[in-house]
Amino acid sequence: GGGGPSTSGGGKLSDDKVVFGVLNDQSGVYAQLSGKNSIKAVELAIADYKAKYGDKAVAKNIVVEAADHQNKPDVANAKAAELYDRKAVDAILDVPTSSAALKVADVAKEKKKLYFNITAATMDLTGKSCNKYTFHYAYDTYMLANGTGKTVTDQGAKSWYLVYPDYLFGQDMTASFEAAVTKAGGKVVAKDPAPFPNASGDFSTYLLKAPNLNPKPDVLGTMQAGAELVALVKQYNEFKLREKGVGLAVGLMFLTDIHSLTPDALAGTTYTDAWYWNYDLRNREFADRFFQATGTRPTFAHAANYSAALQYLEAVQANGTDDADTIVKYLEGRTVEDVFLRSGKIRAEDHRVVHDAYLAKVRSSKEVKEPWDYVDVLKTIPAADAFRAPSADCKL
Amino acid sequence: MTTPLALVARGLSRDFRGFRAVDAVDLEVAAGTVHALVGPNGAGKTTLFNLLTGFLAPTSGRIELAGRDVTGLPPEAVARLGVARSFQITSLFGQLTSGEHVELALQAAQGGGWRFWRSDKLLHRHRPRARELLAMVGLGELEQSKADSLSYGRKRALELALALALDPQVLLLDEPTAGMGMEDVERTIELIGRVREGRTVVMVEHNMSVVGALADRVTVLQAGRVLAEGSYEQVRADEAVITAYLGSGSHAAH
Amino acid sequence: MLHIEELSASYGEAKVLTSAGLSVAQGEVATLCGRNGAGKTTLLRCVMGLHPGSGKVSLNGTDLRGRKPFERARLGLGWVPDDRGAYATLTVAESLALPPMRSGWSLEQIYEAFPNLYARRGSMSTKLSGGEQQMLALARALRMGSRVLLCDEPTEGLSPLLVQRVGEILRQAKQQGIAVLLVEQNLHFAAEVADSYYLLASGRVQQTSPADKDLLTYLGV
Amino acid sequence: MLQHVFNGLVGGSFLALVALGLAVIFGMLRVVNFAHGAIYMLGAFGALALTGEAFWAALVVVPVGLGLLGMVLERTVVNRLARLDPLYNFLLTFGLTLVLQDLVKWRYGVQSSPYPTPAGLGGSVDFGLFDFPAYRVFVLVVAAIVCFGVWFLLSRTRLGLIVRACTERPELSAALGVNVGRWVTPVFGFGVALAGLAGVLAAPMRAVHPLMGADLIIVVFAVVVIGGLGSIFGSVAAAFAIGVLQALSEAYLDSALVSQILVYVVMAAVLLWRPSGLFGREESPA
Amino acid sequence: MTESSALVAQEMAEAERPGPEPRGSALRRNARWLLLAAAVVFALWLPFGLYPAVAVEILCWALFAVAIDLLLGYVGLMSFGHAAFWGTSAYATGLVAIHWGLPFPLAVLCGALTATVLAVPIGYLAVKRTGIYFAMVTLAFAQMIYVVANKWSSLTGGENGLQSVPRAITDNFYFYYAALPIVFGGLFLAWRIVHSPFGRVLVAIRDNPSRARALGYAVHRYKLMAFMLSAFLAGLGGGLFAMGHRFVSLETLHWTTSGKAVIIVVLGGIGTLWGGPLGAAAIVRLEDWLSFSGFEQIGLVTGGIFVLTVLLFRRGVWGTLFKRR
Ligand SMILES: Nc1ncnc2c1ncn2[C@@H]1O[C@H](COP(=O)(O)OP(=O)(O)OP(=O)(O)O)[C@@H](O)[C@H]1O
Ligand SMILES: Nc1ncnc2c1ncn2[C@@H]1O[C@H](COP(=O)(O)OP(=O)(O)OP(=O)(O)O)[C@@H](O)[C@H]1O
Ligand SMILES: [Mg+2]
Ligand SMILES: [Mg+2]
Repeated sequence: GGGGPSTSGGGKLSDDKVVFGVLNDQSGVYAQLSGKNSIKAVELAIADYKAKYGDKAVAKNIVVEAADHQNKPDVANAKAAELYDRKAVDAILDVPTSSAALKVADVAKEKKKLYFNITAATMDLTGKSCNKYTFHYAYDTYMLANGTGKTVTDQGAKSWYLVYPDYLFGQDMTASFEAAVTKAGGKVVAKDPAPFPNASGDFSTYLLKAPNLNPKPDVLGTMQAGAELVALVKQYNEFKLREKGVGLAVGLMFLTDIHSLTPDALAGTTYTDAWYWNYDLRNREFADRFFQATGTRPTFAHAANYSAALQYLEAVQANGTDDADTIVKYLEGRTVEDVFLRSGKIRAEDHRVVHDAYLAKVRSSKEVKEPWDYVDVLKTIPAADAFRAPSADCKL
Repeated sequence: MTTPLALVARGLSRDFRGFRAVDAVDLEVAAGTVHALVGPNGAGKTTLFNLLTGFLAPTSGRIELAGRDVTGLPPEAVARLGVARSFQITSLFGQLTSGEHVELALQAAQGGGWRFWRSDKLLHRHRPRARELLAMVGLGELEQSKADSLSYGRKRALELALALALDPQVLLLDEPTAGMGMEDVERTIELIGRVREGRTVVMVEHNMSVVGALADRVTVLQAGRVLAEGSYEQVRADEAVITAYLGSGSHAAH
Repeated sequence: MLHIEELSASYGEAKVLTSAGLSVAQGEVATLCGRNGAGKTTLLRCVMGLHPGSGKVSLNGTDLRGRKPFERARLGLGWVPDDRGAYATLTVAESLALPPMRSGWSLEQIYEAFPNLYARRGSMSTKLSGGEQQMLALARALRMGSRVLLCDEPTEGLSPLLVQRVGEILRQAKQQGIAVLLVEQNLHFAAEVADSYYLLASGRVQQTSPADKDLLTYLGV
Repeated sequence: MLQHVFNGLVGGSFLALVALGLAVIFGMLRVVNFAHGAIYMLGAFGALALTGEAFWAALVVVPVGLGLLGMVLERTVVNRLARLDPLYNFLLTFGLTLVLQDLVKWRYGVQSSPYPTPAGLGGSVDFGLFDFPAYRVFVLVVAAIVCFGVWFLLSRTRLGLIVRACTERPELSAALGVNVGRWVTPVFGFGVALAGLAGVLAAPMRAVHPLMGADLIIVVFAVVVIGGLGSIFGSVAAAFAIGVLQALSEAYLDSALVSQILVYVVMAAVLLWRPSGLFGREESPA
Repeated sequence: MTESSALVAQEMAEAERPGPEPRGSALRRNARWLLLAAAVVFALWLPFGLYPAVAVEILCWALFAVAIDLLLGYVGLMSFGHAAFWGTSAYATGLVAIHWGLPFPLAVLCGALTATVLAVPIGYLAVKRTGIYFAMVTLAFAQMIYVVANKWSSLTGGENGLQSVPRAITDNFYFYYAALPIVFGGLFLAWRIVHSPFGRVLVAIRDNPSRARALGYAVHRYKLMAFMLSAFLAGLGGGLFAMGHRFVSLETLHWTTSGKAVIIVVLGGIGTLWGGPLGAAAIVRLEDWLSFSGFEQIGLVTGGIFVLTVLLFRRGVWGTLFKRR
């Protein structure tokens, strides 16, 4: 540890300060998942950095700018450009919603500034749309599908019925899921695309169908997200599928979904999480600090925002500059470890940040001892297995 | 030699949800004549007009315009073939002035409505003719008044000017003098007398003095069927027509 | 019965009525004539409360000022509008059932007087022929049992036979003590039923008589 | 097969209730209430605010409360535009939709909120060939009763007559002695209450979130164009028919696209064949 | 001589009330030129005073609003589904630029033409209805296009949108000036249409379609033509929008996009044409400001403003400021 090796002084910072731009959804579906509390997470990272280096800190003046992209890519585009140009932002963080995330990657490439995507699931960020200045943290569709599909099949649920929202994300997820399930020796009995956007919020057709399929599936795998997931799970319970012997596995679920649906509605459901606040003491300690700052427990997105900000500051410290190219070079291929990144590595090939992931199972409300402590971590999926190998589509 | 027929209807019928408003009507209008269509209220006169001008499609039957089959053509096509009509219930463009009304009608007759790339000053070339027409129907002073603000009688006059502006071969007038004061009725009779030159006029009219003054031939409709046909005098004397339509009193019929 | 004093009304800046006045007694038919655009319709609308006008209108001694149209109708004013007022969403039978007070003619009487309406009682009022709509408008007012009828050109578009029928109906109404304010262009018809004549010109009303030469010249008869 | 048809009828119930309210308001006021979807959403949130235990209370209280809100809206804003082109009220209610949605977002966030199945309706009903969640059966029964009642009220009673007359020609109706002002407001409130009822019914089986009405309303628009907005019967019938068609296409076709665009394709066909809607009135020729 | 004859004489003497003064006195004509000059200067200055990306955005929405106003204000048809044309053109423009590498004005033109073609079937069906039905029908069709685009991800990129649309002029500041002539061209076209023989027919059709038919105007076809012209203008705007952002999202096809455009039109003033650009400037600027202000409920603000406009200033900003009635 200790001070940075670079002794060439602290004068190399652009306009003498480091500026983070947190660009995310502050009012829409991802507002709880990341939203304003992501800013708090970044501020925690700044505080930790300052506490660690004190007077030796290269970045003395660290600012956080925030903007709401409303999950609209055109807004994200304008905001990202404005953040880089006008607010002198050195690194943009967060950016949920795939289309917005991809657009911001474009902007980052053009402006030659750093961009750590945390909350978007699209694999294009490390595939055909990857670029030198973009890093993808936390999770992606492969991690989600592979984690759940493989593990649940391994645990004995061999036949699957997949229902997915009929758009790019859902299609990708389903393809990954099927691959994972098949590879683990399971079988997809049937798969149905459901209308998206689903005006009626009704999935009863598929739920009626599920127990009558031949052979009867052990588990219903759903790729729906957000409000649609909530509706589907509600109707899953209404149709009493668990009683009829069809389990439920979820492709994409966030802690905040469990919170709003109540654990009872989801009890027994398995899903893959990128991080869990009550996994171990180290996480717990971070979560407590976060709780003090925000009054709520951190989601994986918050932890990952913290981690990205921290790793960036460490890189600045190590190089004595915030020059984007220098930082990129420094980060590429580096192994990193912090509260979020366990067995973490920043892949040089595609800028995927890989780390351990977790298979989680929702508790019933009887088992919930503490607010927000909704899941049991069944299994740690090692970093090496959790993410796909670098894609040939990516040319940095 | 017989005069050519300007407008012919053969076996024309129209149903409204089981109700037969026009029932197998045969009508022959000789070119150059004024042909009056009379009959009790609800006899189907306006409906017949709507059929002849394409505003309604006939349930059965056939319509010929100067020998050409026009059955089923949309109203605008019929209009472009030289048939102009006025409406029984006034029907104008509320936001346009009288002058603009007539200009528009003149443009319709001469084409050019599609030109979105030209200035609307182009319409002004119709102005002299528009003024003439307005003066003809007694609206000379009101060229700049919006149609909405005209009184009922003047709206009727404007209706007439619009129909005339198309310079039609066949002019269909649905109660042209309804709602007009005596003075205007006289003037309208005189006007129709003037414009009939070189055209065929078919009109629906309840005012028998107008019919008497103008019509060469009268068809009486009742309950959708032709009750009688003939000259004004013939029809007037027809017993069936008297009981069904004219009534015994002569005042109202004038 | 109906008494109008100093009535004035305008559309925007254009004054149409300037202190017009007239009265109609019980059982009287008063004819109001005037050229197109003189303001006859406007006058009737003012009486009905449908157009703002200043001046005094009273019905049987009751001052109508400040009363809403529906109150005026309930006090006994019946309106036969010049556009005939047909409903696109109501059938003939429904139109006749619409007014809350139905103390006048019975349905049988109405259908007897207007067989056309009986035949078309199930169809929407706007689908009626022009003349049928006119009958319906008159029938509606009769059904309401109004004590004062405001008829705006009720014979317009009617066949001669029906014009006679309307004349009979008005005479019948007269005998029942109903007062009629008749706006009419057809002076011959008016002569059949009218007891008194008024001329509306330049926003004012003058009593006159059919013998008045000037009137006839003015109206172009 | 039968169960899918039945399921489609349940789905159609929501469309029907919302379409019905829309048609009632339109029939009376010539206003197409864009905010109808938002009201549906408010109904669901209203149920939520009263908490799950009180479902039965909510079933009554929330529609009544929303009906009152509707009446206030009618008195304060909708009414002011009554004499203008109906498009203005369409625009106004569109604006209200944005406002209502965001107000709810502000208060509840965009996450969907949980709502349990009401006590007593948690079980299933056995139909012999298949069994079906009791709550869904309940929804269908309620919707059917309400739709029939409203249709009866408006086409067979004096009330319907008066209200139709008032909306079409307020001036003339007043001159015929009808107190126009007295009717319009309650009818608007009633139409709004219907959407509210649909919302309450939706709460236990669908996701309750601020945008739940936004997409629904567009489908309902298409439905009423198909049925003929002027026709109460047409709107309701079209709603159930579309519900069933959607359910069947979801169950038997491999592409979700079909069930999604189905309603629009049907709408296009209807426009071609009968522009005024299957049960709509013909527009007059002249 | 009776009294009535005096009245008669008086009335005979009184000429009929003369009509209003002919419009467009010299003063007003001059004022119009001044206004136009001011507008041009303002448009030229805009990227200096605003973040250029925002300025570009204003241009696009201005065209979009004018397209809608052309229909709403002059044909009496309110399209609530114009996003279908805006978005379709955006996709077409983007695809053409990506796959054929056409320079941006040509790409935008291709996009606008695609929108115009799409307007044929939609318009053909929609113009069969008027008033509120028209609004609902267009809304529904637009939603259908949205669904299809979402599904057809091989072409459109689905919900990821069409990324990385190439553009030669990378700096938005210069791009603004490159786009300006297209926008002015579009605005001029709209103005020309309104003040043309065709425009006059449209007004007549709006007031009384069956009368227009009786005169021989093929009402449906005129409406369809107006619809296509409007779609073309919306397409110009959408194409520029795609080039401006250098990508296309599904959002461009969503009904909220149509809604925003309608808000802009109403705020600017229905039937004023120039109200559109004004409204666009106001709304785009406001939303930009709101998204940095930390206040999240953007719909609350724009919706609220919109409601107030409809209630209190129905004639919109332009109508209230510049139009006498
Ligand atoms: N669109 C329609 N739907 C239903 N019935 C209609 C329609 N149009 C007309 N009718 C009916 O057809 C009959 C004939 O109507 P039409 O208007 O042709 O009569 P008319 O002879 O012109 O009478 P008038 O002299 O009173 O104007 C009437 O009984 C009328 O009610
Ligand atoms: N809505 C309106 N706006 C402006 N001016 C109007 C309006 N309605 C009528 N006027 C004008 O008011 C005057 C009186 O109209 P009104 O309809 O009362 O005449 P009228 O005597 O009934 O004529 P007619 O015999 O033609 O029915 C006319 O000059 C007319 O142009
Ligand atoms: Mg007729
Ligand atoms: Mg009059």
